[in-house]
Amino acid sequence: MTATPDLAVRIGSLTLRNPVMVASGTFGYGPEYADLVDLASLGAIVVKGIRAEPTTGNPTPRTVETASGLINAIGLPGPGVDGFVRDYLPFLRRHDVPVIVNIWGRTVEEYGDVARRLGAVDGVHALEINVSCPNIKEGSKAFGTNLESFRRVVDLVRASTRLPVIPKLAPNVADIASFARAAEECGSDAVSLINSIPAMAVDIETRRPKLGNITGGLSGPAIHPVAVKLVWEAARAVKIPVIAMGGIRDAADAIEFIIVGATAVAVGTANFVEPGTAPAVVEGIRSHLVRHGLPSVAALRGTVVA
Amino acid sequence: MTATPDLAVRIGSLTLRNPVMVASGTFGYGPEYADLVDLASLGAIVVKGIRAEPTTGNPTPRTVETASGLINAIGLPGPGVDGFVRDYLPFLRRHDVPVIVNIWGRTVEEYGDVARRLGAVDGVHALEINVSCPNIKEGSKAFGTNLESFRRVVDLVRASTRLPVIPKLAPNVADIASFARAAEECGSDAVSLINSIPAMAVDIETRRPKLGNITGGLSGPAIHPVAVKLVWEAARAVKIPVIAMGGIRDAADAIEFIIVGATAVAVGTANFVEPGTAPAVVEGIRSHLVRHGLPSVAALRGTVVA
Amino acid sequence: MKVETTTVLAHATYGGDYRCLELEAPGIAPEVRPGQFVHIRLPAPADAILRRPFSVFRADGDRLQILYKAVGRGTAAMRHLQPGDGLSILGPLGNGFPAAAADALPVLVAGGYGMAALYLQARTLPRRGIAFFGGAKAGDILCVPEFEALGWEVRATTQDGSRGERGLVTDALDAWLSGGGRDLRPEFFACGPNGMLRAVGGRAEAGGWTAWLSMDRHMGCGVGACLTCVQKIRDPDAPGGWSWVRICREGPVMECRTVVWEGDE
Amino acid sequence: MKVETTTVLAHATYGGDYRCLELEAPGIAPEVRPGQFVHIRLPAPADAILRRPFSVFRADGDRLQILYKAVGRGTAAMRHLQPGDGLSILGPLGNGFPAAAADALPVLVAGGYGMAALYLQARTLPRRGIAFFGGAKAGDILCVPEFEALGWEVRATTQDGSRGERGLVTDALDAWLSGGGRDLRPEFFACGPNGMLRAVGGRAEAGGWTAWLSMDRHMGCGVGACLTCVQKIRDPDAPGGWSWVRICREGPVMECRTVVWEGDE
Ligand SMILES: Cc1cc2nc3c(=O)[nH]c(=O)nc-3n(C[C@H](O)[C@H](O)[C@H](O)COP(=O)(O)OP(=O)(O)OC[C@H]3O[C@@H](n4cnc5c(N)ncnc54)[C@H](O)[C@@H]3O)c2cc1C
Ligand SMILES: Cc1cc2nc3c(=O)[nH]c(=O)nc-3n(C[C@H](O)[C@H](O)[C@H](O)COP(=O)(O)OP(=O)(O)OC[C@H]3O[C@@H](n4cnc5c(N)ncnc54)[C@H](O)[C@@H]3O)c2cc1C
Ligand SMILES: Cc1cc2nc3c(=O)[nH]c(=O)nc-3n(C[C@H](O)[C@H](O)[C@H](O)COP(=O)(O)O)c2cc1C
Ligand SMILES: Cc1cc2nc3c(=O)[nH]c(=O)nc-3n(C[C@H](O)[C@H](O)[C@H](O)COP(=O)(O)O)c2cc1C
Ligand code: FES
Ligand code: FES
Repeated sequence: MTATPDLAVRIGSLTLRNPVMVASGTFGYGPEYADLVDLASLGAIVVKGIRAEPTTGNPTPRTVETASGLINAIGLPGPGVDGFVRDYLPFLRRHDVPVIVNIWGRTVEEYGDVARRLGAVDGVHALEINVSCPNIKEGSKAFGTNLESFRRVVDLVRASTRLPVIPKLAPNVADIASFARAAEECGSDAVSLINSIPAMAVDIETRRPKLGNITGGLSGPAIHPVAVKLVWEAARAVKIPVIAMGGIRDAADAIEFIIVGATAVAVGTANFVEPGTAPAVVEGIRSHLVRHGLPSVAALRGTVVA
Repeated sequence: MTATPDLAVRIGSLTLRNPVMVASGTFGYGPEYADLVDLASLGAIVVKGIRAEPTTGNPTPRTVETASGLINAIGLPGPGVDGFVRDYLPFLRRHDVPVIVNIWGRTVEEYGDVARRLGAVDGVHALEINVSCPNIKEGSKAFGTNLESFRRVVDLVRASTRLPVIPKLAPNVADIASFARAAEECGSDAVSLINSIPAMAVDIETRRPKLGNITGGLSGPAIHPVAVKLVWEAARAVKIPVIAMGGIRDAADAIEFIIVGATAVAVGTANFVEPGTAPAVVEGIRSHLVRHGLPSVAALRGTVVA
Repeated sequence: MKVETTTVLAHATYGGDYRCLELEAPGIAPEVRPGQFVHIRLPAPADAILRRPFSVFRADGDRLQILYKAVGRGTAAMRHLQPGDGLSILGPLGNGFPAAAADALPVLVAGGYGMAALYLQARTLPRRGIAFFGGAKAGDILCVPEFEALGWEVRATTQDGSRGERGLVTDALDAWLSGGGRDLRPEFFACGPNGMLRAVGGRAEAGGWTAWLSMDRHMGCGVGACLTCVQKIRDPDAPGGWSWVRICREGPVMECRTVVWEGDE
Repeated sequence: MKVETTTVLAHATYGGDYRCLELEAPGIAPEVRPGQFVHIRLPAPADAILRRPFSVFRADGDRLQILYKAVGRGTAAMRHLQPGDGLSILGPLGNGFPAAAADALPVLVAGGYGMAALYLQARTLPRRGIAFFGGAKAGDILCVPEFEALGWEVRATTQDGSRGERGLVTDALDAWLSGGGRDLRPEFFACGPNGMLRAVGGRAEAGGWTAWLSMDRHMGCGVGACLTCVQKIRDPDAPGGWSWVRICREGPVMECRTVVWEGDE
């Protein structure tokens, strides 16, 4: 029995004090939830997707609720690299929390450019490569489901920065293991998954799609079992850490991910429901470890009996 | 305004009196629900997957409930072609309902064999080719996600029978349109989608998977928005009819599928919740058509404003 | 077998952690045979989509009762049902208990909701025998007055000794068997946890008696369509010597000799 | 801004299709400014995962009230809340209404729950002006006694004429404006359907007056993180001349001149 189990985990050169992050796009850039959540209680904050230039994103409506889920088609609006560095990074630097920037581009080259520029500023601790957002119409979509373009993006980002890089995998592929392995071979420090699952909803009276972008990505409890399966497969395929997300509501959901092999987890849609989810998950993991007499979260990792 | 809209739809040479079927594996072979549902009220009954030989299926537990969903890993137990013809077909022949047999095999050749044998008996009206069951460990899994083996199966089945053939597409692919087109090119009469989505759940106390088969397939309301997206894409890619399923609970869910392009729909998991779902969906479609002054279900098909 | 929207007539704590739910079910109640069950559509939570199976405790005229304990989210939500609420049930389901052998002494063995599940059978059996009820604590022993009113002798066992003998229900059973019971040609009717059923079945097989076990398996459809609830039974004709039965349809009551028990049951 | 588990103090029908929900919210109620809202975690149905936004009708000491109408599954389920139940709310959210211009006559224009959303502002404004309330039928006209008690003159309009003038609220407003109102330098505070807000904004822009519109957008997080609730506003510095604001954070109250209305609003 260990009264204070070791919750720290490593992602490449980065050490997180606990394995619970908040997922990109569900926690803004930091200030939005700062009144409600002590940022220093998080393993890391993953900010909303950033590309080279400011971007407006998709038309409204941008989200729609479904059975135990949420479809979003926000479309990655954002301030661009310079805007992020100017408007948000000073705030984040004042908080004791690792900052992982979710990056994307409309071309392979843009990914490299964003990685290079963000690697050069103080206060960014890792880059999550978003090749899997279902809500952008340009090239990015294919990057996540085509192994060749996936490699090109990851290779270039890897070459453009010394920060830990974390490709975020698309769930809508037949063989997630091959993408996880490709990420590892390209020198990634970890992979994260899953992004939301392509989805759609239509108003049957008006016959219009319920999202301005027509299609979007499904997140929330509905997708959790799909995420567990994919995380299990990815974790068995690679040695680098796997960061798991998809429908986490409570510590049990996070522990399930760790048991199938995740090193860290991220809370997404649940932030909208209960802003205090991530710190509660940290506490829940801690007490689970104590109850099971485990010395560390690492001792729980990949212990699934399968 | 038409008081009695035309609900009939055609799948190849087969005419269904209405577009609402019951999905394979969720309605047994007919007798199970016969006390509760007038089989003649169904557009068609799709029976549980049949292969050449009797099969025992997966160990228990075989299903687990998740947020707005159900994961199943039944594993396609069944009586085999001869057992089906002997034990169930006589019952089905006595009812006025088109019978679609869901077929599978462990090898490409077995698919052809099953198709040939079922094509030769009286009372089978179409074959749905199950290349996408996430719960079988043999070759079948790859048939649904690999375009080449998919074509081989569909080609052989097409060559082995004159019955309408309906490949059932796997949802966990990056590009559903390419599978729908391949099905069309191979001479299929329709495609059906989606099969359940690969998924998994683990008991965090015992660290054992909650399914005997470790992984299974997610169905139910949780997956409906994913199915709508895939049906929309498939229907835009091909001219042959698309039979849509995934999370239908009520007529609105079915109408949503028709609006994005489905010719017919199938009720799956909802049968377990409300055995009367399929007839209720038929009535709901009828009254929707009346309310919108549409002469036929065909007039609603593919009318999404997108 | 039908789907019926019933009306809650009464709903009250019953004893221990159990509640009794009484439903007006004119379509289903009159059809219920002992050992059958109904499949209830939960009023909440909405994200729990499957029905839940419950044995019928009593069925009188148009009314039926179930006794249940809140063990998870679905049964927790059931506690909020109030008289007047509508509740969709599917039933009656399953094979139920068979008639008793003419020359045997009926012996009931029950744990948990098994006491409720055996009540109709206890009422129907032509002879009154002895009923062994087991539980962890006094609160788990249910329905004793009801069974005694029917003329049954009830012997309770609890693991903590707070009611009846301390021990397992099979300890009491064993004591009775060796104290002369085995000469009375017992025929067992049992419902309770798998471990208890297996133990009762083992006693019966060893003694050459019959034991009817009402088994509890997780269920999907409840009508035989989904193949969730399957149980291995001996089948000399099948490859491997076993085949599946559907506990919702061919069960829940199985004769102990047919059951193939798996490692951890 | 906090998340607080409040306690339901009272819950009763209010008038028309509306109900009034009174909560003990010592953390949030004292912080509420006029025009702000709270984001409520639904007790049911469990498959509806998002919170739902509601304007604060009244906030007095530790208590706050909201007036709501059941329009969908979430609000339908809210009707089952009972005194003593716990309810998680997040708030207070949004910018709220600004202080009134010193030299203008405050004019309130409301439809639907807008009457509730304007009450705190009506109580706070230093001058009493005139309030135009519109609805489809008499039951949609809420809070008139409350506003009158504060010293406001209320003019009701209903589309079916069952209360006040028959017509749209803007008909009554137009009549008032042309009947001398425009000389009183009106400053508008409005909350209601988008069409109404746009019409009020149009009148204000044409007359050179100010109109504060409390806008209703579907919301995800309620705190500015998810970018669901965005609204186009004029922004000469931005490419295209517009940029987004988050109605949950920079709104819900927008000055009419900043709003870029889209085709079908
Ligand atoms: C034939 C039969 C008769 C039964 N009769 C009674 C009865 O009379 N009184 C009573 O209190 N209980 C009875 N049960 C058990 C009852 O069905 C479960 O307690 C109930 O399903 C638990 O639901 P939950 O949502 O609270 O639990 P959860 O654990 O949240 O349920 C999750 C899933 O597991 C299933 N499940 C969980 N526990 C059981 C269980 N013990 N048996 C079957 N499925 C389970 C649920 O149905 C659901 O699908 C019976 C079970 C069977 C198979
Ligand atoms: C700032 C603000 C203040 C509000 N104040 C009040 C109030 O004081 N009283 C009141 O009765 N209503 C108010 N509303 C509207 C209220 O939020 C909706 O009626 C409610 O969300 C409907 O939920 P539902 O589950 O019943 O509807 P459903 O249609 O089932 O909800 C589905 C989804 O659509 C959203 N939605 C549906 N209608 C609206 C709407 N009109 N506005 C925003 N989201 C909507 C829901 O939040 C949910 O995400 C306010 C809305 C906003 C944005
Ligand atoms: C509103 C919203 C916005 C999101 N934006 C991003 C984003 O900018 N970049 C990204 O990689 N993922 C984004 N995601 C995906 C989440 O980071 C996460 O992968 C997904 O939602 C699954 O986790 P969940 O089910 O816990 O929400 C977004 C999700 C939501 C709901
Ligand atoms: C218990 C169960 C068994 C199934 N068995 C089969 C099967 O034998 N063959 C098949 O093609 N699909 C099978 N399916 C998939 C369904 O036919 C359907 O494609 C899927 O469940 C999605 O529809 P739903 O969400 O309405 O259930 C099964 C689904 C369930 C839940
Ligand atoms: S529960 Fe579906 S077959 Fe028994
Ligand atoms: S509701 Fe999330 S940003 Fe406004």
